[in-house]
Amino acid sequence: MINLQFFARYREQLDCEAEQLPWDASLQTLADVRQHLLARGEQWQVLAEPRIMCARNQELCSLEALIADGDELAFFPPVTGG
Amino acid sequence: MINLQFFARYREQLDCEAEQLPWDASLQTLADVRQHLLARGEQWQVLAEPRIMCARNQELCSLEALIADGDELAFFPPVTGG
Amino acid sequence: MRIAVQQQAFDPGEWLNRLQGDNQGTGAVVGFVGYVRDYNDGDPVAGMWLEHYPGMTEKALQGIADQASERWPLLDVQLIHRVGQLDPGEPIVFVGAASAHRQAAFAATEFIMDYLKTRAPFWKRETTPQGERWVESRESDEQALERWSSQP
Amino acid sequence: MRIAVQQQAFDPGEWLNRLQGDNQGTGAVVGFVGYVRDYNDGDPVAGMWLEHYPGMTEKALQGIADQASERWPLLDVQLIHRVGQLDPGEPIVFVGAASAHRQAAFAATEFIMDYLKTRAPFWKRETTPQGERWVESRESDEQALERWSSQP
Repeated sequence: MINLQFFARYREQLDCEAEQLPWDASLQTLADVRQHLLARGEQWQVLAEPRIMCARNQELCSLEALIADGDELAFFPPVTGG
Repeated sequence: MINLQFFARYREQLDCEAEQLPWDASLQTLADVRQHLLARGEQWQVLAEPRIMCARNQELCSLEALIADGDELAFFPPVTGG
Repeated sequence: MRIAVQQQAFDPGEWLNRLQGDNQGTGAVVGFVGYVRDYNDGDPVAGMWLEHYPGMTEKALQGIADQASERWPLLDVQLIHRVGQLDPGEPIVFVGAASAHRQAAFAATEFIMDYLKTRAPFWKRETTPQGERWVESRESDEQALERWSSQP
Repeated sequence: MRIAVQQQAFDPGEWLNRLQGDNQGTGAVVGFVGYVRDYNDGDPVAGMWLEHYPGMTEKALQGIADQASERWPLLDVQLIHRVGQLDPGEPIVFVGAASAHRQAAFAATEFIMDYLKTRAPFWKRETTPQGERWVESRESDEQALERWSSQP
């Protein structure tokens, strides 16, 4: 199982803050997971933004990072704290 | 009349915090005044330090600054505040 | 070192004073305070809501503070960031560093802010006369980060 | 803008908090605090006496703060420096700047400190086990000043 989280503008536009995705060995990287989500249709195209940020197990990573069963993955727009 | 002031280490080593010097048109710059003081003897050689700082009328200036009757001149070691 | 993420208001002056601690080897303390401004991008701002990624936020801030401590001889780091609803004029964030000399304290505080702005999972949504809007990240913040990869 | 030179102790946190004032256009405040350390140049320091040049000191500090205000878009500057007898651990100086964005507040505060260290007429005499000694100026402080002549 993969635990997915979305934050800020993505969370609002997807109307989804978290979901679980069954583990699927064909999803090797965060980019694969993103592609899987984009294939769901129009509403998910917000994740196509080039400046998307992501985290694996609560650490920033690149879209090319490898994932494993049980991971917590998050997608979010560029951060704006401080 | 020229009002002279000395601070910190110079004030202590000269045992002098202020003195008045009669106005003398031959003393054109702070360097001239310094030379005049150095000529007084051994005790005054502290003013020969290359890193000496000086002020004319309470503004930092170079030793080459021109002076005028009534000026307040000050000589002091490099500052160490903050 | 102390790192906090909280909804409650805080007093920046108290956080600044805490940096010296009981350490009389501290010669220099630098503190930064970020406040909610009452306008942004040309529009008046009536309020702000700060979202974050619970769990990751604290780890990210700790990681940034640790990096600063490895890079400069710091005696203390203090960092607090608010989340939730804020009014204009309220402090959002305090970051401070203590050191024997001022260069390290200045550099570390700027470094932490530059990383916080671009790497810590916070998002601002502000209330304007046109409604709610998410604050856009600034290119200048990414640029500010770049200098730390070359500079010692 | 407020500039003070005084014998009495002060509270750095109060001075930091004052920088925002009632100005809700203030987004960033940076404060620097210098403290008396309990050692210097390898010797324990039991106390410090700060001499200054009354009259010139205030003008010099005002001039430095004015220069900073011309160079960066500042909303406020606050500066206080103590003179007379101080104990280890006591604050000597507070310098702070307020601005809409953080870069100006950081740069202005560093600029003011660099100039204060090398251009304002203060002299430190410290008490060590070997007796009283005047603190020597540091070459690194002169070097810190140089960057402001090239950089914007």
